[in-house]
Amino acid sequence: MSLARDMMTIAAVSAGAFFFLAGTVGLLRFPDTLTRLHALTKADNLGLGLVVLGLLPQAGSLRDGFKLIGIWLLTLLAGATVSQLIARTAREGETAK
Amino acid sequence: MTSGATVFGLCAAVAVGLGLYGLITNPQPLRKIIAFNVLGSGVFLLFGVVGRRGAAAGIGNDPVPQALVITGVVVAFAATALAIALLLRLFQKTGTTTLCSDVRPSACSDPSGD
Amino acid sequence: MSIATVFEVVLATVVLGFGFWTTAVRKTYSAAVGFVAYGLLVALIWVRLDAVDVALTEAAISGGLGGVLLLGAAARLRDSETTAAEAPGNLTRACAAVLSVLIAAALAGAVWLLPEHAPTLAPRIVANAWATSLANPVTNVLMAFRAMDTMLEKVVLLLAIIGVWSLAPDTAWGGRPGPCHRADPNGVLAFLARLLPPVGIVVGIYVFWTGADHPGGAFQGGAILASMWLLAIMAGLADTPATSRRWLRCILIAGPGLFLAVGLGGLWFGSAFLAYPAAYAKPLILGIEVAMILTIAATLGLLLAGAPERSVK
Amino acid sequence: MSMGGSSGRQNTFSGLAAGRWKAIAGWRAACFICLWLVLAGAALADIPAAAAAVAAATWISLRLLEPHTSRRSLSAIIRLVSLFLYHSVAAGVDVARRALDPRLPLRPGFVSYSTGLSRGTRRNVFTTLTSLLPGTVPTGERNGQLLYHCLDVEQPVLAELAAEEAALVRALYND
Repeated sequence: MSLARDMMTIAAVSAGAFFFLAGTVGLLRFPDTLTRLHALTKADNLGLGLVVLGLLPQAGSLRDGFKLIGIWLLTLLAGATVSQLIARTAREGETAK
Repeated sequence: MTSGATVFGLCAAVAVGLGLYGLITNPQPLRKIIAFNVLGSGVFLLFGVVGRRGAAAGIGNDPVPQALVITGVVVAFAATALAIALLLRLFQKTGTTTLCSDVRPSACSDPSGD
Repeated sequence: MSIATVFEVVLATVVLGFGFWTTAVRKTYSAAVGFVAYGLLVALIWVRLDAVDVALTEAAISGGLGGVLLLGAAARLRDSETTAAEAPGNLTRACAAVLSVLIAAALAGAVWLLPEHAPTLAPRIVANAWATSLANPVTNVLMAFRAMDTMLEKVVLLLAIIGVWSLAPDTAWGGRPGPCHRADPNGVLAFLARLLPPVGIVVGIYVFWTGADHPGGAFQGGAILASMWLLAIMAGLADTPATSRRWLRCILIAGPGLFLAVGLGGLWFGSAFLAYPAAYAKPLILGIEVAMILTIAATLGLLLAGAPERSVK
Repeated sequence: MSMGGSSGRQNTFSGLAAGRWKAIAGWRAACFICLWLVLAGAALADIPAAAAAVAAATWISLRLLEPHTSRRSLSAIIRLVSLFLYHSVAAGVDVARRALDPRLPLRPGFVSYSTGLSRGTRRNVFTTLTSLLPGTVPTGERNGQLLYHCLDVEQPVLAELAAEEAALVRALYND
């Protein structure tokens, strides 16, 4: 039972790390602010979600599990709103040029 | 675990050096404030490293330096806020943030009117 | 080398990388951004040093609020960055570099030569924890064993806010601090500022309340509450109160005032200044902390808002 | 988390029956109690702090986000959540594929989308949800239309946005 849980943790956290890596590669390779924003928000949200999913089986109690999910939701909200703010500023800067 | 304390202790020592160098060589006052904060965080970390060596009685880090650092962080923030308020007022009053006394005394264009 | 040591070396290297970037980068705004990242990673070092209370303070106050302060100042001072002529000469730079390297080397040597076990006050704090019936040793030190430091630190916060306010131009004396934030009431920032503060209030009060037994406390909780207030202010949903308001001034002196009153009470009824009677230690400390969190939240928020810039009308 | 419309404070307050208003306040307070229980656990000694936290949070939430009336449907909310989860996975995979592809297959551009949602909270909920759709980032409004930046303008972005809006309306804003 504990082996299955550990396997799930390893798989999900590794997948999460992969998406973080892919997001960072996108951040470095994509050509401008707006496309880089795609890389960061999309890949990192999924990466963090997978890390949280992988840590859930290791949570000591139901409460700890909810705390982890809460962290993911708050990061999601922050990431989604901040990316819109940056996107608007970047677009206005582009049209001003 | 002690090795970790040593690693972070060396890190803190370098942070103090970096902060000191920035404090002396950066001409911008705001950069000096930032450098001073880097220096301060290095000093706080040194406290933490010494406290880590004082782990005893089931506590991982001596609570007295911890409490001192917490007060110190808040005081450092208050000092930074005061310094930045002074800087912004200087900018508002003279239109420049230079600390040199021999720079052109620009015609005091005070937007606030006093 | 164990995997933990590898992690620690990597963490220390990244922190120093950000420290270096913060010192060397040309634009002040980039330096402020670098300092925020630096502060948040230093909080991770504090976690590794088993000082979670300090980690929370470092992340919330130094990295978070301090970062906002520096970013705001850097944005407002952007136009003044043209005066590059006063950069120090090469000789000064070389001397500064030698001095910094020497001091860093001396500190590093001191760290290297530290004894394996330093003298510690931890056992005495554990032995005396019964006197306050609080389980968090750091809160015990802050609120009881070294309560004098904490009280004086509240006075420092008060002095800082008086100093900032006294920088107001004559026309704005007693007015509202900081510039007026006009954001679109239907915009995304306003949307975040409508959703997040209630959640932040629950989290802030939890962090404060749990500080009696677990890492947390009035400083960390107060910083969270202050940031929620600032979010509402920046989104244009609230405005900074005029500094001449009586209720505001009452909140600002509530923390140090109650602390001082309890301390003098200790002198009057008990044996010494700030000596809590054992039977009432916990309620007294909690009372002081409630006043303190209000004071801290208001003071941190107002320190960030800056000097009064708009007259009362 | 309940989200309300923000169409004119006075109208909303007077237009809402007192009982309905109390029900919304109670519903939000219940949410904050759950949050407290997740954070602190259930302990009798915590009641004063929990009561203060929940009361303050509910009061602030009612001040910042006015209550509104519209029917919600639980099954539609569950469908919206599963659609959202599916989209976040698809978006992450899509971006990872493009970032790691040596040819860097990008055709970035802007797309305007006209929405039927009123300005304010509803539209913000929609843009926040759609910022996690594959290949789109909302960049504000122009002439009353939402302006999206897309990684690949040849994908059926408008159809996906319309499907998302329909799911959102069914779940939360079915007046």
